[in-house]
Amino acid sequence: MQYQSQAVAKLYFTAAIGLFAGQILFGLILGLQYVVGDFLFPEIPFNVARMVHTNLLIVWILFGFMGAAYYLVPEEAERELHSPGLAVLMFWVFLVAGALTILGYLLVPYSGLAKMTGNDLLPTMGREFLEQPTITKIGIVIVALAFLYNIGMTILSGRKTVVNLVLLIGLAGLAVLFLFAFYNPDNLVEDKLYWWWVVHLWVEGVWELILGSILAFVLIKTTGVDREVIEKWLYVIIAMTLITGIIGTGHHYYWIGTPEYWQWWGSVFSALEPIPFFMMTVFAFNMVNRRRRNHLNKVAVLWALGTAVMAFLGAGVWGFLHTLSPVNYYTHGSQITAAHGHMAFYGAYAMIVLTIISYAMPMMRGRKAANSNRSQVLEMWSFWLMTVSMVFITLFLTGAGILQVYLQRYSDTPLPFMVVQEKIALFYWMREVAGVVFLAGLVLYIASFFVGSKDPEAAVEQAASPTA
Amino acid sequence: MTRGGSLPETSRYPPGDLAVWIFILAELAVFAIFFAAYAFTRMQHVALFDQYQATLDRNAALFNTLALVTASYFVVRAVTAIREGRTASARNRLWAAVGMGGLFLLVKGMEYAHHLGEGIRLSTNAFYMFYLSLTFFHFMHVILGILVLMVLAMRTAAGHYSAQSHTDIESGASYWHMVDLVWLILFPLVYVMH
Amino acid sequence: MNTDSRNRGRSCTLIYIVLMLLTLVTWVVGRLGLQGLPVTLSVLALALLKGQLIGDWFMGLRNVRGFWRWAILIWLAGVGVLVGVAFFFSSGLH
Amino acid sequence: MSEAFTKVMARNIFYGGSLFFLLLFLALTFDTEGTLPERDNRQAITGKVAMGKRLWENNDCIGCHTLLGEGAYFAPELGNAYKRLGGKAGIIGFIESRPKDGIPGRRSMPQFNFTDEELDAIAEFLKYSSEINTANWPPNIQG
Repeated sequence: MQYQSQAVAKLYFTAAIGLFAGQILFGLILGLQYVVGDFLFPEIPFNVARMVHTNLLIVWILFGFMGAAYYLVPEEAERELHSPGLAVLMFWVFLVAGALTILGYLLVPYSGLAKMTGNDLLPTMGREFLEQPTITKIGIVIVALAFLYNIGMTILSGRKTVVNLVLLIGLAGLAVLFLFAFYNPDNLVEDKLYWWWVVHLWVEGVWELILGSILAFVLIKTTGVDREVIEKWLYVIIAMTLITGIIGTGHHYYWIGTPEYWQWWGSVFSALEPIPFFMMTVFAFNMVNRRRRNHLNKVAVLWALGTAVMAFLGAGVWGFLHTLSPVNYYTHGSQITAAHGHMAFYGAYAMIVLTIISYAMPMMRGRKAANSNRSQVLEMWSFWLMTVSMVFITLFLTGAGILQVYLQRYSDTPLPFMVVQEKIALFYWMREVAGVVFLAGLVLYIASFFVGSKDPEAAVEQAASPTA
Repeated sequence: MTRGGSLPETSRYPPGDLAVWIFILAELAVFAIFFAAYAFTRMQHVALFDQYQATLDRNAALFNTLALVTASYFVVRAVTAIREGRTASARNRLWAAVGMGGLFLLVKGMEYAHHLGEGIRLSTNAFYMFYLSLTFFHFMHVILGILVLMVLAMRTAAGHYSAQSHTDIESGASYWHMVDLVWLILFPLVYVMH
Repeated sequence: MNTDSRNRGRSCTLIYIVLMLLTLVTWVVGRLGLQGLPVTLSVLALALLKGQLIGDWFMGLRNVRGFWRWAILIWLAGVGVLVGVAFFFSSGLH
Repeated sequence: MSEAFTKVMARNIFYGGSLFFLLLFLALTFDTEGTLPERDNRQAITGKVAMGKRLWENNDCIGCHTLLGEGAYFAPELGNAYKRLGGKAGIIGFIESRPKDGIPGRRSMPQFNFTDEELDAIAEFLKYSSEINTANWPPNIQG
């Protein structure tokens, strides 16, 4: 750690991991509710548990992004953070607001929460992923502005690297697009049209810029490859991302009342959306193969490569599977969508946050570069457990989705939704088992922060390093 | 014609910056998919496509094709000029290309005005959806290409390029030729073939 | 050096004239209202040929080796096959 | 390969390309807005429908159901519920009759204790939704 103010990232990362654990617990509850329908009913109905699951995901990823920014921006800009105090303050504001919101979901019926927070003044609640009370949304905007100010001032008055600029563009885009969360017309079609400006243009647009810049930073640090090379790859990748991803929004405009030409525009451009992810995979492996040094933090490199591969599989391949409009006609809003959502979010965004945590946390906890061997080995186990179980979750959901699509949508004698759900329950059970394995991986992951923390730092094997 | 040593050696990479070429490939991929989509959708609506294709102004399209090819020719000549270090000539030819591109926009714009005046939109029917999508997507490429050529012309005039250093011009030229190339397929496909 | 680039310039002028003439041919076909699969496929072939002239001479791929030498040609072939097949199979469907 | 392209050009393509496609997206959105009145059934949006949409939102219905295919995949699609359940009466009857403590072992919709006016508003909202032109989606009545 070269600058003291980078240490604020530790708060953010710790909170991110804690919320991640919460997200997984609620994921398991949801998975069980899929097969044991009355589980926790009526105390925690499915919609409440799902809100908690998805909102925790978004919040912990945002914590991760902010932590990543606070860690890497000073190092790239070669100066201390503009205001570490503001960063700490905003951390607590965000955490408390987030916690209150989650508690609100769990303790008050949703309609009561809507009434309590005055949703009728400016109705924004009750739309998927944007369930937060309007007041929370305003809080998010304030935190985002303060964060952007802090990061922006640091970047603009320091060394301007491509990593920093791309990160800043991504974060600014994130904040600006979130403003569409406040637009909620009575017209359902327009509501949906602009809802996607938040959701799609986040995850298939500006978030990929953030992902790219964090990945580039970690690769610069761990491989020692010339910054110039990595930066130009970064530009090419994010150019392809926006070139394909912006019009790619059209793949959400097939069946929601929007004109039918979107079936063409959306299919053509979203069919190309895997390209930037593929380039990212090639890029990550290429850079690691050309590495100039063997970084002691092996597990961070593993996370970085894992991110590239899983993002390509989850977002690229599983996205492509159902993005063409003739296919999507049958798969839209089925378990196929759920399968894609799980692997894409884990592969692209959960993993990039875990990558930067894995890289940065040892140094913030007093190591020179990396954790002890024992800790790293444990973290690698957690990597494989979580990643492989996520692959299985995705495969099981895909299986469920294919059957669902056939029985409910494609066959000559389509069956009702609930009948089909019972027929595919086996897949949901297997998904739940894979989810438990994922939780085990997460437990190991958290344990890796405590195991071997007294052991000496990992050293270069076989190389001519003096033994301590 | 002797193949003297002065002929340019073959090189591994096309003229200009490779990043532009990667971009060109991506763009060509999009156009290829759109062309194929047009052709295969037409299979299902042959009569409809033929009927509405007849409403297009083929003379305007001819004029536009000639304008774009001529612009491309000026661009080629501009690259030749800058390779020989003839800056003023390169600049003039780039402006000439911009002018031809401008003519294209003007004529195409008049065609659009005509269609819009008749109340034709993307959602009117399958043929107009493809006609407007394809040509407008290309139209925007022409605008971008013109902007690129204008910047290049101004920078040439300001003395940024020389016989030794002119990769930007080659990059911009390659992009412009791509725009031309796409139109050379688009013109017969949408205006003539039935 | 100078004579050479002048040669190149002359070649490109020739290519330019050919492109203009081929464009006129396409237009005349449309003008005369010629129909039928052979006509349609010939028009397509002319377009592909023009594309190849652009790639080779204007874009300068003639002097490139390896993948990029063939990039445009491959693209044209792909477009030609897809469009050609579609028009081939729709020729009887009036 | 990486030696043959420059960072400046990659950057220019990023900025230029992004701006280009953003403008194209805005142009398409503009056309979409112009076309929506023919498709989105806006003439049917009464005060009642708006009230129904608010109720739909304030009870987080999207947390279990899909509406035009978007939402959660725990409970049936509701974009065509008006047709599937046989009109407003079917919708109202279904919502009203949910047992307070659920159905043992099975998924169940909560009992929301809506007033008659609220039930009518929700049904009106779902009727309006079912008349949006969705390009023939869903493929059949089962949603």
